[in-house]
Amino acid sequence: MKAAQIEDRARMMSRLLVERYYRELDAPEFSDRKVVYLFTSGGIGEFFRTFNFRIVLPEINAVHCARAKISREMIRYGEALGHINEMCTYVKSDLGLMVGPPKGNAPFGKIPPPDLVVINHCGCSTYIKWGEALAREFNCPVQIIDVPFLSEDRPTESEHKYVKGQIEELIPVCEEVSGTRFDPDRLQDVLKLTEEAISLWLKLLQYGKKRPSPFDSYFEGVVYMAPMTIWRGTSEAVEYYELLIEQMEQRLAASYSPVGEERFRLVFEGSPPWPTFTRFKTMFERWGAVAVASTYIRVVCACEGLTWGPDNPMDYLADLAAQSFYNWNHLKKINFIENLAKDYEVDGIVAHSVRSCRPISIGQLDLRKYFATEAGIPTLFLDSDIADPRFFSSSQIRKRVNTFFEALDKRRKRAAEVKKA
Amino acid sequence: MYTCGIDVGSRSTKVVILDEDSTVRGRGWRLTGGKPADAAHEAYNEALAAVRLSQGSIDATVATGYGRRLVGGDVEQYTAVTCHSAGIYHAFPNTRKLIDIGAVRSAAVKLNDHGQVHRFRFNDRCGAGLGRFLERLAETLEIPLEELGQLALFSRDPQEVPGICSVLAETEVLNHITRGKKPADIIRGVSEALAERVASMLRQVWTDDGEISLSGGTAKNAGMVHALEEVLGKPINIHHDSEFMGAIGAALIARETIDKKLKTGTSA
Amino acid sequence: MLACGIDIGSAQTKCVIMDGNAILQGRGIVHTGANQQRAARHALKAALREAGVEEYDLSITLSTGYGRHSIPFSQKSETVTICHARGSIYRYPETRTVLDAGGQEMTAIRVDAEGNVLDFAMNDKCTAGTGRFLESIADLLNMSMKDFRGIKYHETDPLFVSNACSVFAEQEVINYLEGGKEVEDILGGVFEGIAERGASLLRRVGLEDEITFTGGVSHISGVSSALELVLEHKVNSGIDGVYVGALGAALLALDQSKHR
Amino acid sequence: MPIARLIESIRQKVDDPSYPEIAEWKASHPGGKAIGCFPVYIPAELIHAAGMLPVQIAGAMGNVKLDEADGYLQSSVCSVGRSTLELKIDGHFSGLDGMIFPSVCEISRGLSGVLKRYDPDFPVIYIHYPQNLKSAYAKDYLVNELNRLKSVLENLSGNKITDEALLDAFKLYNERSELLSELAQFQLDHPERLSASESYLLRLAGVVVPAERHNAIIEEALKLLKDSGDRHPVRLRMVLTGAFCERPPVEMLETIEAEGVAIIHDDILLGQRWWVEKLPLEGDLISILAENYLHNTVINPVVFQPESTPCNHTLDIVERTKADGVIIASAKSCHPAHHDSHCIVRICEEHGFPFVRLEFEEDQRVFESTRVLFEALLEARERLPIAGTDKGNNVVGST
Repeated sequence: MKAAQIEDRARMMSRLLVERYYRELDAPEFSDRKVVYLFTSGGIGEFFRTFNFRIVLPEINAVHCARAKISREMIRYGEALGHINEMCTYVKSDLGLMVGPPKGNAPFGKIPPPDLVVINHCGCSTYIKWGEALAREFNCPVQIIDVPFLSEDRPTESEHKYVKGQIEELIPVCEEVSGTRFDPDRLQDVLKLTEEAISLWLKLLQYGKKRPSPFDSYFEGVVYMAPMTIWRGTSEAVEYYELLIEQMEQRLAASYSPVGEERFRLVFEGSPPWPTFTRFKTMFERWGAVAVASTYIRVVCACEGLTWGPDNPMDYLADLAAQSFYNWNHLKKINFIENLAKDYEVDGIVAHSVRSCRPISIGQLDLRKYFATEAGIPTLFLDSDIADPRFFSSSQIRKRVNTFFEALDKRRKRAAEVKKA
Repeated sequence: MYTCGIDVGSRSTKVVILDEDSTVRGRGWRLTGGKPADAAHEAYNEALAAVRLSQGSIDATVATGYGRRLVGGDVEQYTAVTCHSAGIYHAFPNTRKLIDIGAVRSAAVKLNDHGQVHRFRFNDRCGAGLGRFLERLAETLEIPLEELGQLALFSRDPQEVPGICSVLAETEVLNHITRGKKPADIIRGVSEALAERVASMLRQVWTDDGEISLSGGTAKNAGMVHALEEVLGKPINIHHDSEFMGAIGAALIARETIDKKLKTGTSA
Repeated sequence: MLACGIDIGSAQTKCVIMDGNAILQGRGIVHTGANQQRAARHALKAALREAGVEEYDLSITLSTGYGRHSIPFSQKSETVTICHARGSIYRYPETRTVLDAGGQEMTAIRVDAEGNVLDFAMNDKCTAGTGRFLESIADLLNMSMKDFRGIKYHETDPLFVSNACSVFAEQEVINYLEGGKEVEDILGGVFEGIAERGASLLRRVGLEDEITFTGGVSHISGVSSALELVLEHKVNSGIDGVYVGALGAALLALDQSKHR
Repeated sequence: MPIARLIESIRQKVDDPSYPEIAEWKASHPGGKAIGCFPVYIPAELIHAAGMLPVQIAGAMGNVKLDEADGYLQSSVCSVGRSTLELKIDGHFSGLDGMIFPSVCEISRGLSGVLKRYDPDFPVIYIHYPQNLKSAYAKDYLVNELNRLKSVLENLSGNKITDEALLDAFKLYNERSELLSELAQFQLDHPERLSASESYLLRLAGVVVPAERHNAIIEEALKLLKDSGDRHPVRLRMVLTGAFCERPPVEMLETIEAEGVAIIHDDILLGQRWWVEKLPLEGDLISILAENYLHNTVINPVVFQPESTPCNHTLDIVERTKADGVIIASAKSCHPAHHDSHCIVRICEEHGFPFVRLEFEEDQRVFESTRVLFEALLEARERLPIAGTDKGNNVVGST
């Protein structure tokens, strides 16, 4: 197939997967299936898929509200419920959509209320309050998978046992709520698909090392990661990532770069400002700046450092539940980003801090200080918010982005002169 | 029977003197300018002169506003929330929801059927200084404060301004000026952002029945009123004397304390 | 050979003209107001008058700041931080760390010997509007920014003024006024608050000798002496701090014309 | 009034951000080490049994400007997070030989990471308490965590934590819990003789001194209170909730009390009153600590206890103390407290309780808006026809 056809098919498939997900949430033929609410960081969707649950991720509702430009209105409803200014804007958007006047009716789909809320507490304590609020509003049972914050680089034996034990304790609860018996073989097949999707996903991320990188691991990465949240453990996800790899090979052959001419290679740390995503993206595109590697796409699915596999399903699930990026400690994050900067030969790092999200922004200033002053990698610090456009001050951010790249450009020209002279 | 209300705001000090059927007889106005006690004294004398009365003939005085404790003399003190509510209720008896945008503090108030405060909410820390921000906006755009409001009504392409805090909004306004945006569009954007912030305060003390009224100096800003009506989806009562509403309310409460004393037999 | 640099700030627009070997010929400064092009033209006229030359004598003009692209008579433009870095070594060649406090933004910059930007950090969203904040405090106290220059920071007993948010700091000043506090002590507290914000920004980029304080706010000696106290470190500052951006723009214009 | 003099002496000591008592304790305990404990709950019994001084980190109470910490933590971080880092950087915490951070929220966790990089050879311990109290696997996990903490403390102090030492510590802290609940009962029964700000200062006295001294202080206070006279006007009796972690400025409570509003029950410094019942003294003490954490913890915003929602818990307190209303006071940017507050607001509305919602911050100097809030609340109540408890008459305010 010609390159253009593959580009269209990949874009069309990612849109279709999202539309089909929301259609099936409300489809009459699935109305007998029960609904479980989960969270993305350390979310083990596959486990609940084997009980034929319909899976809803409140964070994804908030993201799609922002992309559909209705997050301000949803936040207004959330604040009217009493959630005040200071709090996470994902929570306000989602509760505004579900409990506020829209009652789950969003332009991108009708979100069904939960029959069970499972709080996979992995790196974000707001999940607990969010899950409790949803369970209270919709009067349904709430369970928790408590994942200890990784004291070392990998879960210790005692941490692993605790997480694995809690997943096992969920089996009778899921059987009762879903009315489906637990089928270990089906779980193993689903996990094989997950493992395959993860290996393809890791392969996709490696393309960032190429010069020019055919793939923007932040502005495109956050779109490509969608199936890892809602379709993980299905053949659709595997197919999708196979297609994406084919797409990357085509782009490589045509030495295509998502920004036209690649001038600056960057590592992006932190989540994007969803409501002003395009405005934010063009600020970097103008400078031919590409995110050859990023960290946020590692939140929805732990893919590095997994020690177990599908042949020990419960251990593998415990690993997936514990090793999301939100749960990494500060030093592990810094080492990981430093390795990314080296392996992907970058010119700088961009740390985008968001007001609402504590697991992302706490420690980012120290991270910037380390890279800019000690590791000698130019690092730009920006701050706005994930879902509330009122916190995105485009003039402040545009001024900092321009200053960062003008300084980088000058330094590169000077280095070229020194080499010439 | 004359009663007097003194409203010492951080920006300006207003004094009114009411007669027994509560119509405004005399009025005084001064810029507070960092000396609240002097401003109150001068404005009080100005009101007295306007009514050609000596101090002795005022039966009761109530002071309100941030500088109320500095007024001195045997003057009772009440908060701005209570006074603005009493004033607005007197002017528009069907009011159940009151918005008061002051220079530093803004308040949203829900009144019960007797015009008394049932629920109120101040701006949170980030939403302070809305009144002062509009003044600075007028300075930046080199447009007199009174005309700011009308201009917003002619906007065809309002420019988005982050309404979370006035400092942030200011940097964005300067950015719009740089990109050659028309003042009308910028003011409209600012009005919508501030209206959105005030509306979210009001929604937390909301009641569906009754009318909405706007009190305080900003009520004269037609652009703000229009933006608020749009965001709230309901008409808003504006009193021609809204800047003096706090002082009028204070004088009405002074009257209330006299009536209460008469009823309970203890002479003033 | 005459190079001209124009810096359109949120509060003031500055213009500087210098000759081929960077000797200052003329300067102009005007209030920016709502029309930035008009302000740029008036500032240029004032500088031309002081230099005793006409506009056509200028070989190259570089503009920076607000509306830098839309200045009809300038051929080139750069961002403000790049210009401040370049201009900071003009009067103090040993500068390695710069704090630029203008009307809207406060920026800490680390520079090399040629005045190139090595690293920079801008103020947190909440602590924006430094110069603007001082103007509104002056407004509250019925004073002008020029009166602030008379305040000797070391003679004041500074009151506690929050350095987190300028809107909130304003409320504290109003309450001090209501409490009848001395204006000097209030201003001492305000200057200290700004100095602390500057100090925390400078620490983000790392303090390297010599530190130079530039931008309109650096004219207020109270703020620069407060900064020296908070940093426990000598700080270069002076009455021409406000011109550093325009100086940098002119120097960059010279650098670029030398390369051709 | 002797009780007033005692409280005044405590106020002077508490306001000093360099925690002078650490040096005093070290002078009388040569070679002794002091361990900083970030809020809310740290098993001080273990630290005491290792012969060390548990220091409850309580911020700099506004006496220190947070300009160093602003280089590391954004302004949307709560004050206790930023001031703890500030006190470490500018040397006020030089007396501390290590710090323990519990799994309260991402601020505590992030701060432990930043500190580890800032000063690699300063011992920083992060302990993750289980949130799944119902799981059969929680106890083994927590016993393992507590043993990990125990061995770290033993290496740090150079002393073995013997069972006898741990038992003594249990007894000492049981006694303290008893005294603190007696103090809380007095605050509830006689608000006119013991205001919340005074009771709060008496609890603050124990922030830096060993438990024995703290017990003695409270005992003396209780004795002095017996025959103390009325000192505080009481126009309204309210319950305060939401200030469980970062401690509010004392002046904020005093501003509220000056308006005649008595706070008869509060959750300030909740870490000192973590156990509902006293700890049993028989059996393996580490598993007693773990067992009690799972079943004997006070209801609070940072432990997942779904069977008791924050609203019902607040409703029980209001009914038990027969309070007139609720003050929801939470630290600025404290997400756990803010999440609970909207549910408490709803229960107050349903039951017609007046409630006041406000935020506090460590470097807050001006309490004018707090004062106006309560003035307006009381003015409105007095002008309402009959200030009863039916739905129509509750007056509510909030910043």
